[in-house]
Amino acid sequence: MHAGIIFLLVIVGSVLFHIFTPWYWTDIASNWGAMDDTITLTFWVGGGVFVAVCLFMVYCVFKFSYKENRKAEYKPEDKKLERILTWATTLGVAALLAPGLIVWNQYINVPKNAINIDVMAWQWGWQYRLPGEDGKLGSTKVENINDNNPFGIILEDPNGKDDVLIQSDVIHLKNNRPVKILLRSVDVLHNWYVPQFRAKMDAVPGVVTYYWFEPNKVGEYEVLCAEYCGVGHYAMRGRVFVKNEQDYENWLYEQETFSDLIAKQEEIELSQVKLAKK
Amino acid sequence: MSEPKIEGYKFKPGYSGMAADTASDQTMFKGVHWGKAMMWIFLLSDTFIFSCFLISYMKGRASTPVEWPNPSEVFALNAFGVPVPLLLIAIMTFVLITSSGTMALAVKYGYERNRKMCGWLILATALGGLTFVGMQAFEWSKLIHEGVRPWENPFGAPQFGSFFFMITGFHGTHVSIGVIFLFIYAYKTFAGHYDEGKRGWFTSMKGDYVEIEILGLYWHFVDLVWVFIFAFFYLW
Amino acid sequence: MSEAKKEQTTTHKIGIYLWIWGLLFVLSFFSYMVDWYQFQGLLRWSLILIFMFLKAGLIMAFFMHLFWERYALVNVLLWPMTAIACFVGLMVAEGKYTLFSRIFYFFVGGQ
Amino acid sequence: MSEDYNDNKTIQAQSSETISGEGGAGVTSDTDYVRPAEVADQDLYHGHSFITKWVFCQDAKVIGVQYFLLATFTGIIGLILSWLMRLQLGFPELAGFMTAEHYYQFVTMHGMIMVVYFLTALFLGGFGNYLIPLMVGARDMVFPYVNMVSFWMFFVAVGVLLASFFVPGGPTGSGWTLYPPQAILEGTPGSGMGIILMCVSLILFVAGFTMGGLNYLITVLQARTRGMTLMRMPLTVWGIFTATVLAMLAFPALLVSALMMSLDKLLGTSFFMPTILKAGEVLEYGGGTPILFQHLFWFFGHPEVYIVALPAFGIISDLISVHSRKNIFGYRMMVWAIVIIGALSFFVWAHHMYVSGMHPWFGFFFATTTLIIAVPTAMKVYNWILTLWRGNIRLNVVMLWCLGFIVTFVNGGITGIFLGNVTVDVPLSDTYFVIAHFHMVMGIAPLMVIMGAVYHWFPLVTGRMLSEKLGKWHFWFTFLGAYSIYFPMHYLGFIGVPRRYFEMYDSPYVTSAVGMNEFISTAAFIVGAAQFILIYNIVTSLKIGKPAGKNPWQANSLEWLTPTVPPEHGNWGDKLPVVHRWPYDFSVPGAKEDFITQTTPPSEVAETEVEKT
Repeated sequence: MHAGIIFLLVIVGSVLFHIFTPWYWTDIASNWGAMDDTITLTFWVGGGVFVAVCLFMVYCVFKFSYKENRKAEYKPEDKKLERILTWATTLGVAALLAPGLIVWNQYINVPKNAINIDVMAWQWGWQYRLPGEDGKLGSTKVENINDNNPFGIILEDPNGKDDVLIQSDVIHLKNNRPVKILLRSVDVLHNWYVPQFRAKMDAVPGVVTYYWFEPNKVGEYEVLCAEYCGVGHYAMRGRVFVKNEQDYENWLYEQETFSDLIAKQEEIELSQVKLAKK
Repeated sequence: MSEPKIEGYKFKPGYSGMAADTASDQTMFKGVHWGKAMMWIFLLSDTFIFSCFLISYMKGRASTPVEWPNPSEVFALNAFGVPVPLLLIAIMTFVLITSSGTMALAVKYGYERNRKMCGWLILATALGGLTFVGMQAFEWSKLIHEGVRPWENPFGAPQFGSFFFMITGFHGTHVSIGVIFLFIYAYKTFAGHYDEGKRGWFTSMKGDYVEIEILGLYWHFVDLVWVFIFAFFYLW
Repeated sequence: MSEAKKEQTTTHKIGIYLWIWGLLFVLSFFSYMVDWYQFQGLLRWSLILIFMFLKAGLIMAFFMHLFWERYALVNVLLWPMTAIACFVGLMVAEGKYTLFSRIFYFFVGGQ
Repeated sequence: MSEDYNDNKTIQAQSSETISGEGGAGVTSDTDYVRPAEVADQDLYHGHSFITKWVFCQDAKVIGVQYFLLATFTGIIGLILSWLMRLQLGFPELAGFMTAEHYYQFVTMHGMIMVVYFLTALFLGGFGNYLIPLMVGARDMVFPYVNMVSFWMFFVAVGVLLASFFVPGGPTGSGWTLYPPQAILEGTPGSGMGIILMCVSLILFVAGFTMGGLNYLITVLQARTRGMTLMRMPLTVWGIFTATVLAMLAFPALLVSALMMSLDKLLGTSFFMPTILKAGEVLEYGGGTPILFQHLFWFFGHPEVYIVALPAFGIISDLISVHSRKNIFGYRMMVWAIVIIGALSFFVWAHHMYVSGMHPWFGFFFATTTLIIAVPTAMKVYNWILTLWRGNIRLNVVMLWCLGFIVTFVNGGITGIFLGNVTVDVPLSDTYFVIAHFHMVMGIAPLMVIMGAVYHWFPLVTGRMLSEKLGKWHFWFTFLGAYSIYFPMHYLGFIGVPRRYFEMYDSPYVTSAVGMNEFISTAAFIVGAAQFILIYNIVTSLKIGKPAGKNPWQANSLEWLTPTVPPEHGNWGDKLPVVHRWPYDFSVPGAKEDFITQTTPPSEVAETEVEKT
């Protein structure tokens, strides 16, 4: 009998743990409240089933544990009960699935006004590229990447000239403006993940993947790599600042564009040539 | 093969027969020898291997922006000074189908307990298979000579060579294993192991002509895979 | 090892094998002709696939005796192919998507 | 012919499913009639020397035990690796000897060992070999020689796997999923010999397993005894059988992906390798797609989950039924659920890849198929607890493991609905939630089944009972410990702690988790150590355990009905058993005892009200 009591305590303990847990998700800072809602929904439905099934089991243990003179019921099948359970489960599952699919549809369709951000990942770090005034990012090629062209932008592409290059793992985002994260990796799989934004997607070398979100809370957040990428995986962090429009514009103004970079390098080369001549 | 007779069991045709067979005791595949059932299931598993190879090939080829070499030209052969597309491949296909035919007849004669005929046909099949492997070796050496490597080739996408060598190599391995067994079985047939029910060397199972059919299944499967490789690799 | 009862194995007339054999040669010849005449596009694809499946079907049905086997065996062997079909279908979509995203982002510029 | 052939009594209730008279014209009135054997009795090779009897043995039971022992041995290695990992996570200050390289190597080898070399080998190779021939009433597997080779291939595969610990660079540290490109690039531990040996070992395992799998399938399909229809097989056999089908069709994908990755590594092909910039240099790769590997891997990997789960489902059904003295509720539905889950498992693989950057539309397809699987799985759970309902539950150690299984499996199954549903998966994937989920559902839950099965069948294998008292200690330590490892771990996932992090540093939202990590690690040490109670129990019980005698649990299925306990080579003595009913006739009204064995002919229990036969 004590077995039943312990199992009961496990169930009650699980529920209490859930109620009083200090460990729960971080405050959401993006538009994906719908994801939290689907989780909550699944939690209530799933948790309800878990508790119900386990309590039923415990009840059976109390009620039907072995007695010499009792004979168990003999009932191989109960078509009606099985049918009811099947349909009820199907209904429940469908109710969980439908919101999931609806939110996924939003997740893969990016709003028109989203700012493209090229997130370039390598072992083990991040850097970012924003479109310039034309709102377009230049095409890139892994082979082009070198010290003078850290993003491998194709030089002939006119869209690339005004791209804003951020050669650091700190990125600033404008509050309440959707961003489309274009993920690009030059070596292995990575995943640009900020827990508070809820969204994530792998960066896959050889292709560009994307997802989008709309930050809606000013603040500083930590970027984590969420796809195992080798021995430095755990150290592959970055930071995101979500800022108000004015602060964001100020920050953006200070950043270097690709043509700035080229000009600077040409200057350096020129001075070197001069030095060599002397 | 066709309806066996089983004491106390009445065969039904079609899907009702399938239901009855499945619901019956002892065996699901009525009258099918254990070894034959095993070979079928093994071939099913092997089908999944080749399917995965071909699916990877399809995915790899479909997703490369680099131009894929035109197989019609790559595998062309000069006959009398004229480049004939896929000449060698066509001959290989014909050889393999021929050997498949001889194998089918060998199975037939095996069941008719015609030892000589069965043996010679198996031997013919083995020679067909050997010819095929030889021609494949020739084709490989020709391509290697032209600079095709698993990691690169002068014609276009590097995956061309990788998939070509891997898939035909895997198929060729199957053919080679088949040829070895064909020779062994030819010997065993001529020596009369299947007539006497002599026990096998390793497995100590009693010999029976059904083994010819089992080997036949394998051999036809190799031919079957080649049909798919021919269509997807050489014609696409 | 069990010995299946032997007396039941009937064999088929040699004519059927020769017929199928001939048919396979003809079909192989046809599929070779697809390349010889350099059909392109959808026509090429449909011809390749038709000849391929016909040949495969003939080999399985007659050389491998599947035509004469009981449905229990035939169904067990053919149903798993739906998983392959699903895999093929999805990988066609995936291949196209990969190619699209490569061309779109690395050549066109992703706009 | 059955010895009861001339007995002409009839039973009261008879469903249309009885095979008597199904094909035998003119004998329909005779209820005990079972048609004669279709195939001649199997002729077996009986070993005489020590080597042929115990080492290169062709007896499926010995092979089963060999599989069991070797799998357990690798499992213990996996356990030790998990201790080391937990030491790092909970008490990094004590794990100063461990570098990040080591940690990732331990993670990888722990995962691979537990999933493939421990659980798969144990369920299919161990329980499959031992139980299938006994439960379907065969003398042995149909190809004993091939079966023997299968085990020795597995042996070599394990050898190669363990050898990778001793090569330069150590074993691979690319995670058990072995995703390229990082699996074969510098920057991942063991990207040299380690990954090659891993691929070789997997290929060997697949080859060996195929040999064994063919045996299991053909034995179930073609070598059942007289009267044993598919719908009279114990669910254990159904589970192992369906899992083997999955293995035969899913392992090819693993074989192909392992082969292609070895070629990428050894020959420099670019199947999975796009253009890669490494340390400022462009590598000689180009044009491949890493996602292809993921598709191939999960086309294997998802069925693999069910390769572990389905035998567990089957075994637990039998254990619950026997020990609650009640027929399994809804047998037919249980069988169909197993088959449907097995079939569907080939259409859901990419739910492991929702955030992998595959075609975005796949999310709709795979979320739908995945959640469809939840329905038959839920039905199985209902049927287990409905079997307990109005049963006569013996609360012995075996039953405790069953109850533990139900709790952990339902818990893990529910979190599976989180992860299968595409949007819900996005925030949770690649976090500790995933780790908690799959450990609960395919780590702990199958482990509960294995333990239950060990306590249940130990008397059959050795002829002696295990100690109940030690068993109860073992159970409570394991169950409570494991539950308190993995239940709180879900909440780490909610916070957003990613998987495969050697160290969290001082990320603002995880500092609060330090205490939890310490707690989890402590629990893990205790649970691991508790397993040695079982080993002690087994070792001592071999000598001093209570003699079991025949059929100690009063079960119905054939394995308990052999002429000798433990069964000898050939299992059945002179005469194969003849089966007259399903294995779940417990507590049938009107019967003298509360069980009717499968071999009891209807005429002997004519006064009972049997519903299903």
